[in-house]
Amino acid sequence: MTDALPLVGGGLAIAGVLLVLLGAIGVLRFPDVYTRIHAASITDTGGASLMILGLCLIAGLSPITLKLVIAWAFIMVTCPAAAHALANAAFSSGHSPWIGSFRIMRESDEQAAVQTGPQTGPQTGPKKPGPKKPGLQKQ
Amino acid sequence: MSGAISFLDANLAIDLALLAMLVVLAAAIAMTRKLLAAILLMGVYSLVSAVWLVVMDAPDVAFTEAVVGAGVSTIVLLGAILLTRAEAEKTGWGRLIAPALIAVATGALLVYAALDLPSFGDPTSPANAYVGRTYLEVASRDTGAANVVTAVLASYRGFDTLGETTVIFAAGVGVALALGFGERAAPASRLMAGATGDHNVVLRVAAKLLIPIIALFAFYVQFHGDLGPGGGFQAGVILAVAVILHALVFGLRETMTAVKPSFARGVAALGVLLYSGIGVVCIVNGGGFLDYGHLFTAEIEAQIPPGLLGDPGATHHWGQHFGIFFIELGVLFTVAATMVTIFYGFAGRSPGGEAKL
Amino acid sequence: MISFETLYAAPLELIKHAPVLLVAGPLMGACAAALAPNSRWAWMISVAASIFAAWMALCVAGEVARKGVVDYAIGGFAPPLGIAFRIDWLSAMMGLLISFISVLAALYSGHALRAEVREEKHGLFQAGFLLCQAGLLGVVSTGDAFNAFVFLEVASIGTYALVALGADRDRRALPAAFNYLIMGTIGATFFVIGVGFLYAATGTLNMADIATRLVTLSDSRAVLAGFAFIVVGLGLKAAMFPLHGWLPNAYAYAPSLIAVFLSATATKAAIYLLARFLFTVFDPGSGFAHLFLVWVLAPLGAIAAIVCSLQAVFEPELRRMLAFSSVAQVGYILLGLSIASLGGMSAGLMHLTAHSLMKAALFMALGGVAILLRARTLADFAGAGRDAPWTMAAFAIAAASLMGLPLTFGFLTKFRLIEAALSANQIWIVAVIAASSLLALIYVGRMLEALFFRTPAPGAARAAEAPLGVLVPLWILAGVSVWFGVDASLPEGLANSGALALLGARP
Amino acid sequence: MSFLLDHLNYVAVVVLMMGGLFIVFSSGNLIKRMVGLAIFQTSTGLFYISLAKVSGGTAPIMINAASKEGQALAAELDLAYVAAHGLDGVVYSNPLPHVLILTAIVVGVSTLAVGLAIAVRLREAYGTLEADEIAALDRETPKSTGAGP
Repeated sequence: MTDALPLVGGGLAIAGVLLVLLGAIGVLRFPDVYTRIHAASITDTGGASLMILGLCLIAGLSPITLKLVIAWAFIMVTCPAAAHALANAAFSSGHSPWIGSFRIMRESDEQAAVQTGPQTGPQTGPKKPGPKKPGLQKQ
Repeated sequence: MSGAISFLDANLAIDLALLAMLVVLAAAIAMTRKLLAAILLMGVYSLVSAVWLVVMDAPDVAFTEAVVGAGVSTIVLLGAILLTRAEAEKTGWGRLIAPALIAVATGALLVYAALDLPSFGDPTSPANAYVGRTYLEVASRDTGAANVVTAVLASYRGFDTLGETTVIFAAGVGVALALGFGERAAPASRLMAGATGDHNVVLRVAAKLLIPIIALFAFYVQFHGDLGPGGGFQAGVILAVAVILHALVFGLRETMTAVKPSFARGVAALGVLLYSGIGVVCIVNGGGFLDYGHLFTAEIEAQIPPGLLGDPGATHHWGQHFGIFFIELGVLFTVAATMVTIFYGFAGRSPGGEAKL
Repeated sequence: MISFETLYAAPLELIKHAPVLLVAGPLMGACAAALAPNSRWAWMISVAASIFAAWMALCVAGEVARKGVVDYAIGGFAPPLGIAFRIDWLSAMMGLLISFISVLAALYSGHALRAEVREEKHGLFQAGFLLCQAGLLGVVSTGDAFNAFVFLEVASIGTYALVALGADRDRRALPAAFNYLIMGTIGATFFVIGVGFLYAATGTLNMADIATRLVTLSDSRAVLAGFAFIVVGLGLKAAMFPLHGWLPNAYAYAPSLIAVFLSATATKAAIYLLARFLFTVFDPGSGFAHLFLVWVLAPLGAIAAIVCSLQAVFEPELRRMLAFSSVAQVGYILLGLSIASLGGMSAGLMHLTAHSLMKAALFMALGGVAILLRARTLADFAGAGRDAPWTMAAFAIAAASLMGLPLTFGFLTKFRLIEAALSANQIWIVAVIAASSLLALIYVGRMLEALFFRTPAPGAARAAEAPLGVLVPLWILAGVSVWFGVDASLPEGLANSGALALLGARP
Repeated sequence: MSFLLDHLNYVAVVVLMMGGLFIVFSSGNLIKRMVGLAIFQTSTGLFYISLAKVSGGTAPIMINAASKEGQALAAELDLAYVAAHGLDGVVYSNPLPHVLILTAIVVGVSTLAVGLAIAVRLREAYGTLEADEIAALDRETPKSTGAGP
């Protein structure tokens, strides 16, 4: 039984790695920002969870497991939040999904134009395509 | 011994695979004209080299590379390209010849010399057999720190670390001189302040959850430094990241009322003063500069309860313990405060404002 | 030998720790200056810290006079485990030179900052200046190769930003500072690579220890590469001829205090380190180091002395002229070192001192003429000699030293260089020095002609006499240039001992 | 073959250094130059760390076999290896280059910050970050601005 645990753990870790690899392929192959964020974030969270679970099994009951659990909790907070921030940034900079833009988006576009219009400095370049680091843009 | 050999081979395979990834990343950075892509790739480059450093048994360096290269450097680089043109100009092929020649000439000399070095991983090479080996033999005994890297960093080569702390301080001084303290920070934009705040409620909640944990982790790294990887520098950067995260989510103005720029500047200077002050205290008590053995006079040392750090039976080097503790604290102060100062400088530079000429 | 024991008085404890306090003093002063409540306090801290460092430098020189070599193990760990300072006559001489110039620059800074830098930045500016000073003093004192890199960077990182501050007057300071940063960092990184190869070959970082272990390794390719990278890296920092591209603009557009300080000390510290590696760590008598001295360093020095003097002749901007002349003078110093005899090296070191003194005076005089802050070209400075006679008289004295007129220090050092070249049977060096001096005559002549004999364009801004805070340090510099020109026993003794230390320190 | 394999690590690190140096000199964009400089410095660090690796070694953190932490660390190590050599026989990699590179990384990030600060000022003063355009703007400036008030 104790011999089997590391093997199971290793299997889980490898499964996690494969999941992350799938996510990476998804980021390359998917058509627009939102689907790419989707592919990246889901597989990242899931893959990391699987890997950490596997490592816990390998480590057994020890301080290392405790650290791994803390790291997992951290990932569970940061990964979704980062994905949300990315999607939010893409949304507020007017990226429309591949399947066509929503009505709510067009409305908020008009609102945003009214609100942020005067603030945009003369040096504001053309909007960059692709995901942006959230927040930094807004200071 | 055969077990050790196969262990090595697996390591070598991972090592070379990671290096190959680094080469690909460097080539990608050289070829891309998109600045954002170049910067993010550089973050990835740092992260992959951090993984490589772990494989090379250098967890302390890996830790630093991860927090600095993938963390602070990326943030600072992103801050510098805010609202500039996102693409670099194309360089003509003719212009690449001279740089390529310089790089190839340098590389040729390096390869020519590197092939003369002892084999990779050779324990009897001069580099590994002389001073490095001595540290492994004496460091724990001399300083009581289990992490030899910390012992060498803070004690044997403590003067280098004082110089390193000073360099960081100098960078803070330089950035503040060039960019100011963020006094020109734009008022928090409505998006951040909450006029359309429902967009950011997730971020705010996550940040509120994370910031205390990050700060706590910084102190863990700080005080765990002589037992495991970590120390004042890594802890300082992590602490600064907590402040930077606050600024990113809640707006720079908000953060500046919590951590005032003048406060950050003062703490940065105090950190270096604390570090060099420890050196002077050692002189006053009859030792040499940074000679922690003389940090306490004999009377004070006699008053330290033997069980202060638990384990009353063991012999302790109180001077070394507290010397390392205090100078790491100085490093923490300077690094954290300087990183915050640098961030304020970059973030507070409103991209519309022209320099006064 | 000059007796330095009579020049200082300090408690015995202080003397024992003087080598490290020499560096720690300005360093702690920098922190205090960054915390200073206002500009006046920052200035006083800066002056106090510089004077303290100069005092410590005197103490160290006294100790060296008594013992020959002062070793100071930091942290109580003997090398090669710990970092140790190793101060011989050469280090002591450089320490005295740097700290003496620093005191004068700090005195001058009170006026210079008021005129050139916004009030709220004065504290940080002084902090940057003191950090640079601490770094340079660390470079010349340390006996550890990697520690030398750390202090090179302490000295450099602050100065990049300080040079950029010249942008308040002329935005060209910014590309100059950026270029300086890139080249300086590449130089430092090359130095680190070189030290890495030496470490790989010997397993130690202590310079003296490396030297002992290199004796048996003279044909190692790793050592050869280490040598090449260290020379190129330090060559970049020292503005050795083909690697000097960053220097003219950095000096020309920096705030005048920084131009004064850098031109007098920064490249000199790099030259010191280069000499330290060439002569103490590597064996100059045999193998590639000897080939390098004869076939690379000497020709490059000669080319620098000629080509950069020519560039100075055709340069319209006054401060860039002085900067080009700096590169040419570095060429002289390297020529002196390349002769590798006692006389040649002593002459090179004396010229290093002379050049520090006169360049500091020249940049200080230009910066001191406050109203001309925006003036750049010779034409802008027309007639300044008549409007500000005291300031420009000091300028003329320093310029005469640059030209090498008799009764100035510059004359004496060139004379010693020629003497050394003759005794080493290298006539071509004499020819180079003669040709370069002729060029110096032309460009200095152009400067003086514009300053004293040309009338300013009607309606142009007129120069005003510099305030006392500038005149005092300026005249000290000019006075020293003349004093050493008449009675050179002090610098000559120092330079001779320094050269002896370089030549005699081989294990 | 074995000789090449023994030195492949160094060669790869050298290639990285060349890459960094090439980016610094070849790009006209100042930000990219700083990125290249950072890569060059990082790669120099990698070279040092390569020197420090000892075959079969572990991180230079002393393992006290008796302590709780020592036992936890022992669990991380190759079990067969600990059984054969005991914890005291553990081979450690060389700590000295690690210390040096910690310092060098810090110096690197300091340089990066100061360089980028200058770049930001450059962009404000010239409106561009391309070296060619900056040089062109400088050439346009009249040689003499005069000393007028």
